[in-house]
Amino acid sequence: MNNDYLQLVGVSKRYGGIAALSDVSFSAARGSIHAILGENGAGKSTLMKTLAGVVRPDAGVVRLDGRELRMTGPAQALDEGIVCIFQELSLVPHLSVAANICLANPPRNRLGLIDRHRQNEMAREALARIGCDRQIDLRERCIDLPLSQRQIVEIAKAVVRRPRVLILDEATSALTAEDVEKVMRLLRTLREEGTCVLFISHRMHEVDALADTCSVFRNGEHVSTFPAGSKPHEEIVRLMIGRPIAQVYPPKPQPPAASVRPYLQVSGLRSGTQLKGVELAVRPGEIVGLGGLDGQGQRELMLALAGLLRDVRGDIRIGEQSTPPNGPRGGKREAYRMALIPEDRKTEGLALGQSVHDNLGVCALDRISRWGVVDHAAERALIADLVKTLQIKAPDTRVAVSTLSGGNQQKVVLAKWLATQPRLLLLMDPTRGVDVGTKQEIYRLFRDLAAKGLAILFYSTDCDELIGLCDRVLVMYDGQVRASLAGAMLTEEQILMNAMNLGRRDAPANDSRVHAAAWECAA
Amino acid sequence: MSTLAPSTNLRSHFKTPTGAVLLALAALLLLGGTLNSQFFSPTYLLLQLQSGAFLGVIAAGATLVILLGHIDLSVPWTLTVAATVGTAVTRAGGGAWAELGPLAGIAAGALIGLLNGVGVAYLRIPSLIWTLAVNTILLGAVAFYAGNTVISSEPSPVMAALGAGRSFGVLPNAVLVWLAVSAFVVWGLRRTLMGRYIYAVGTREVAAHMSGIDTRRVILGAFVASGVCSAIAGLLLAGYAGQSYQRMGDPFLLPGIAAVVVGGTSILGGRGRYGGTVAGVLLITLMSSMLSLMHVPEAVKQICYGLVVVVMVGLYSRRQGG
Amino acid sequence: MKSASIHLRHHARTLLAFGLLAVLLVAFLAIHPRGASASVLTAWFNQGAALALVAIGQTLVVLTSGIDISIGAIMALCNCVASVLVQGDPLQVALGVAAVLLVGTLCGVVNGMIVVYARIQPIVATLATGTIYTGVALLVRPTPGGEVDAGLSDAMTGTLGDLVPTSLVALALVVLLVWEPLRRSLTGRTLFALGSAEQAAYMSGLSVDRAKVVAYATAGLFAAMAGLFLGFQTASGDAAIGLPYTLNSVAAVVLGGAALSGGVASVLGTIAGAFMLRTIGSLMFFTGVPPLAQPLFEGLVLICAVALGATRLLRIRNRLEIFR
Amino acid sequence: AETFLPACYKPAAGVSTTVSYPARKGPYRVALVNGHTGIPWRMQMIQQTRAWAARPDVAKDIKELKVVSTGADVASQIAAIDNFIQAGYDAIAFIAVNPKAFDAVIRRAKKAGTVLVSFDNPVDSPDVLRITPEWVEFEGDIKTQAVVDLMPVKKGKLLEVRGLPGNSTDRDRHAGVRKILDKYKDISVVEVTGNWDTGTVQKVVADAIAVNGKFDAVVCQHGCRGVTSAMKAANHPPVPVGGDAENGFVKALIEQKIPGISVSTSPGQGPVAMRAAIALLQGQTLPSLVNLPTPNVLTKDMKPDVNYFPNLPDSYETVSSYASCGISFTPDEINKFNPDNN
Ligand SMILES: Nc1ncnc2c1ncn2[C@@H]1O[C@H](COP(=O)(O)OP(=O)(O)OP(=O)(O)O)[C@@H](O)[C@H]1O
Ligand SMILES: Nc1ncnc2c1ncn2[C@@H]1O[C@H](COP(=O)(O)OP(=O)(O)OP(=O)(O)O)[C@@H](O)[C@H]1O
Ligand SMILES: O[C@@H]1[C@@H](O)[C@H](O)OC[C@H]1O
Ligand SMILES: [Mg+2]
Ligand SMILES: [Mg+2]
Repeated sequence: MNNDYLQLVGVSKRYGGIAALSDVSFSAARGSIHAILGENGAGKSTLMKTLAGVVRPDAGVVRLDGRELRMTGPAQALDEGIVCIFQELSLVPHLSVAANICLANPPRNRLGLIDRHRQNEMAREALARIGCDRQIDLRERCIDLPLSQRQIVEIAKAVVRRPRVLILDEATSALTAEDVEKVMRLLRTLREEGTCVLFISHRMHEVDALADTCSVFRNGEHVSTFPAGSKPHEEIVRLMIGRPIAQVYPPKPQPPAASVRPYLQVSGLRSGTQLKGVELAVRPGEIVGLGGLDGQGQRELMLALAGLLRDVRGDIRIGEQSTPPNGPRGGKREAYRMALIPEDRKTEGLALGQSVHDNLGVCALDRISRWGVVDHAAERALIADLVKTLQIKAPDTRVAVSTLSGGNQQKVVLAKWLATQPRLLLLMDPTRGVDVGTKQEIYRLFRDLAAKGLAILFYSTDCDELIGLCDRVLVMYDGQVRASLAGAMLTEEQILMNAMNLGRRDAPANDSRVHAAAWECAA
Repeated sequence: MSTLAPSTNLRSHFKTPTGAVLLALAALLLLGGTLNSQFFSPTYLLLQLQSGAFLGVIAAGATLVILLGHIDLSVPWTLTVAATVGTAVTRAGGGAWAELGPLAGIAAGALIGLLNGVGVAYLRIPSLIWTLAVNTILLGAVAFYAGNTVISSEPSPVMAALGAGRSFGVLPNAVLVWLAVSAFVVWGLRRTLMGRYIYAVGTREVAAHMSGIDTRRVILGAFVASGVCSAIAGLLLAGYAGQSYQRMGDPFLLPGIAAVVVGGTSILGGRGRYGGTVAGVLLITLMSSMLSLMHVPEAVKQICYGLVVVVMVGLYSRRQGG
Repeated sequence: MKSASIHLRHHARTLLAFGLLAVLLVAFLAIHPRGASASVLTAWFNQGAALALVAIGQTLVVLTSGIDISIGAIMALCNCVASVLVQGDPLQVALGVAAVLLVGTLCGVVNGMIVVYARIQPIVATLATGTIYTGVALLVRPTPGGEVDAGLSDAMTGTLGDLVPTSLVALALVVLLVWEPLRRSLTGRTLFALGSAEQAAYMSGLSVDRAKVVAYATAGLFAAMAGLFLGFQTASGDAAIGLPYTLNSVAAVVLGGAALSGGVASVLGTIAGAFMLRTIGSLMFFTGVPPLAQPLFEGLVLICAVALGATRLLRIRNRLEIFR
Repeated sequence: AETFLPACYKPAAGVSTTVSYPARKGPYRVALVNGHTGIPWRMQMIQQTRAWAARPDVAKDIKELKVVSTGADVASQIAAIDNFIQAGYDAIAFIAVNPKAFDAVIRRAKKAGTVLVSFDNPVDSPDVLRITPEWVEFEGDIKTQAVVDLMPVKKGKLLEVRGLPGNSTDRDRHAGVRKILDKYKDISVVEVTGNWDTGTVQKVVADAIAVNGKFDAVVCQHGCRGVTSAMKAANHPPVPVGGDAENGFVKALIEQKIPGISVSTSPGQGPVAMRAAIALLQGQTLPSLVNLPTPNVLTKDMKPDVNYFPNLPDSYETVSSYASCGISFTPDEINKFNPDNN
């Protein structure tokens, strides 16, 4: 086995004052799965983008199979067989699935025109390799697919290029549990075939399940490389964030008494085909998790509570109000005091082109204004306070928020809403793509907020954090809350059983599904 | 080191769009002045300010709309409608009520802005096409109305005083109006919620909506402001020309947009400063005046005009692209 | 069954455009004293052909999420060049036609280069180049005039076998020979891809920059054809015809169902849109709309057609989709 | 040959060809195809044509009068004419948006036997009746010459305010100005472009005054109210000004005591053209190119409610008649279709 199949020597990249990569040397072998670890902003994506020809390094060389590569853009990297699945999806929304899979190298006929028929065959084959050819229609446009299927298409698009080096930059973050399993099988097959797989994930259990080798990055530097499983998690975390983490999850206090009037109470909530009579209640001081397999109505529920869906029936009581607010703006009103942290921070959470300052202020600006005139001094004070409380790492609040690392961007989204002093927080997967260290800070923050009397409804795709953080977890299945688990009942098994709507004593109907979901929870 | 500081400071200043336009403006003046010393005369320069004022007021409204990433192509006939309504009501009111005229004109502008805003913000029709359609309707409405009714085209005393008069015998009142509008826009963009929201919505509307901003109202507001600006310009122009007349707005559409983008505001929205717009207005006004006085053929004038826009905007975008 | 429904969904806007056009055309023919005849249809077709060509060009650019404000000016310039060069013996005429098409394409290439390499927003870049092209057109032809080969003109604006308007056949041929191959090539796919998601197209290894230049160049080519056709119709050149064509081309593209945000556009829809606009104007020929109210009537019909785009809002369930 | 109403329809200098068609029985279906919209002159022309056609002695010959404005697009105008030809109209009068563009449609009209009358901005084709002011004479022999005659001494600086660049009318009118001024070597000329638009004219004239100081005379094509306004604003002494016949300009000549001349194309051209069309249908003969008389009046001869109208809007065209053509209107008649006429 060639250990130096892919080799980077002395690679550096600066963005203004920030060294995203400094003098990084690193190599990976053929036929192996190599995990890249590091906290947010460690430079992982920058490294991968360098390999993919998207970022041009200030210094250093990249070698593949001993040959030095000169790359002027992604096209060259792809020609070399380096295929990257980026953190931001790179599908074309208005093209068909087939066209997306064969996007840049479609089969062509004698006239040089795209051969639709062969293109469809190729695409079908690629999906078949993942095992998803039956659930995705090749003619459907990607914009009409759910997020999880889009990610499958993205992976198929990489597979079809027969990569020599395959890079996955948090490419599994939006997959359903069963699809994650399929993708892992695929990656193992590719490894057998000699592909060099580089794999970035903030989920340690995925790393444990897949990686042969791990490399840790910190502050743009390559810290260490070691065989997977050779170091305990605590050690890896210490390498990543430079300090040990004693405990990821804060301790859970006594839950509020049942007599406390819920701040959010929902009954018989229905909407379209996705919500079929949801019942739930969240009390002040309580963190309630929302779990289940992907696509069981969790997202719709959150959107319905925020007043973003149109045809909603049933009772929703928030504070003293008996109807949901009319969108996020209504939610800010005194009568509701609620905040929705959206799932997609790059498009919905942040105005990426604006500064950190402008993003942080935007939600609470009306609170520090009189007659529509903003109090600048109050605004500055507020923002300084937010940066401090949430420990947002930015060189300056005037820089564009797009230049912050993912975790810090997520903190900005949280901070801008906390500035409105909400009493109900609706969180949609707020830790996706956030590193352990930051996660820990964020969990603490949620706990502190709850202690101050906030009611928190927390939707997550990560079973582990539901158990670790929440007082109670509601499991959804087919548009309904099927179970409310707390205390001793709050275990992976229980979540799983309910997520698949299996009675406690029933035998699992489908082995592989249980297996897949079980794996997702096994941290 | 300390002696270097001011010059680097100065240089960095000229790297901003506003600075670059001012530089171009100075160069233009110098060039023109060497060809004909009269270009330096205060009378001439004040006249440029005077005619720049009409374009300036229009460009102020256009800046707000462009900062949102939208565009208002109804400017020409909004301006004409406002002037027509203004003069017609002046006559109908008569005497003491004559000044209802300009008020009615501004109300008409606001109403048209409202129509634009409703189409763009609430019906979600692309502004380029909606405001174009509105412009066509306004043309039709004015032609129909003016062709069927004997109406006065005489401006009210206030319109005449603001459009054509001068304060202290020198400073054109139109320039004062432009200054007032500018002050209001600068203050609005910097200090008010509306201004801050305009930048947020212009950067990314969904994100703004998810942050609890009523983005539709912001868009509506900007279009109303743009309509009012066009109306003010129309009323001033009617005062200046001593009459309202059809097609009086046509010469302002493209220069209005050009002034904003030459001033460094991104046509995609979210980025730009009002100071740049003011500089852009001055540059464009002065350039077209000088070219026509030097009797450059229309063809060459057009070519110069296009080149200036390409070069100026190209300069900024290269810099931003890094 | 499902395949048919997917097709229907993907082509819904184009179908809607043709539906509207059909309604307008039927109304027009119904009030026309002569009703439907080859010569009425030829006049109708000739009236819309130039706009349809310009609008096809505009479609290509809109597809890339750009816009070409100079397209009318290119058309005017080409019209002027045609009035100088498209005359004489058949060879000279052929060379003249080639030169006109080349001029248009070159203007388009310049636009593309400025957009790609100077990184100026398309609307601004073409606003500027548009005034430049108008200036050049005025240099070529300071006042309207010149001539265009009469034989070719008559052939192109006439009827084939007393049955089909030549312009219809020509338009169909152009779409088939220029647009279809382009659409089915990798460059064509890149156009769709980059308009829909430029970053993704670039990251996937598509030559985004080249495709953009091709889009503007092809737009210039279509504008040239439009200028040429107008030359056939008027046997002369005129530098001042540009602006209304530019604005109407954008309107036609939108009426044809394209999204100005890019990635979604259909050339057939655009053609329907162009003829819709023309028919709106023609509708007044024989109706009782009082002459002074005609422009108002035209504006009202246009704004209603445009407002039809808002019906999409009624189908939206998730409020965030209105921002798409 | 004997031509129809020769006092009105005078052949242009050097034109001896005539136009005639076989007579056909009335009443006729006639159409008026206008180009540009949103210009008062054109609006008034349409109103006058309709007012004239409604007169009982005229109405008996007209079965139907259709009026269409197509805007600036030449393809639309050609299609409009084609449509009226198709629909079997007897005669079509039109103002061309471009003088060179109509050869093909003229041939089609000929084939179909439709009578075409081109007026105001006429086409360049000898095959149709063309009725137009003689622009060189209009701008030169009449307007410029009058201005020069009004100058106390025939020297100094004259400001020429031109029209829309690229328009053939602008070219012809400029030629008229040159023709006269070439005879006066001591008069230097400053040219500016006013686009026939009052606001633009005012701006460029103001700029020209600021840069050049005082002028000794001004010749302006159209939008000339801008000249008087700019002179007033700059406290320019009242020097001779030649301009158009819009009410606002004429009033300003009086109010500002400017010696000058108002020269008009009169929207009465609409009825004049329509009358010629009907004469042709009745089998009459007309010269192929008719130059209309050019109404004009010097400031010293102007009278209220004849040459200018204190109570009408500035955009009103003061000259609406062609006396020698038997066509005259009062403002009230022009606007009689209007309910809210005051
Ligand atoms: N385009 C850019 N402009 C400026 N700074 C940037 C840019 N891209 C990345 N950075 C900075 O470079 C550093 C490394 O970023 P990178 O995206 O590689 O981190 P990462 O390890 O992928 O983090 P995450 O886990 O959050 O995805 C960060 O500090 C980031 O702020
Ligand atoms: N059979 C197919 N398989 C995959 N994608 C398709 C298929 N047909 C159409 N598409 C996709 O659907 C979208 C619309 O294609 P469209 O129907 O316009 O193509 P077309 O050439 O008209 O098809 P056809 O050959 O069926 O007439 C495009 O994104 C195209 O890639
Ligand atoms: O003849 C001209 C007419 O065509 C135009 O519309 O208005 C002014 C007149 O001089
Ligand atoms: Mg990353
Ligand atoms: Mg098809």
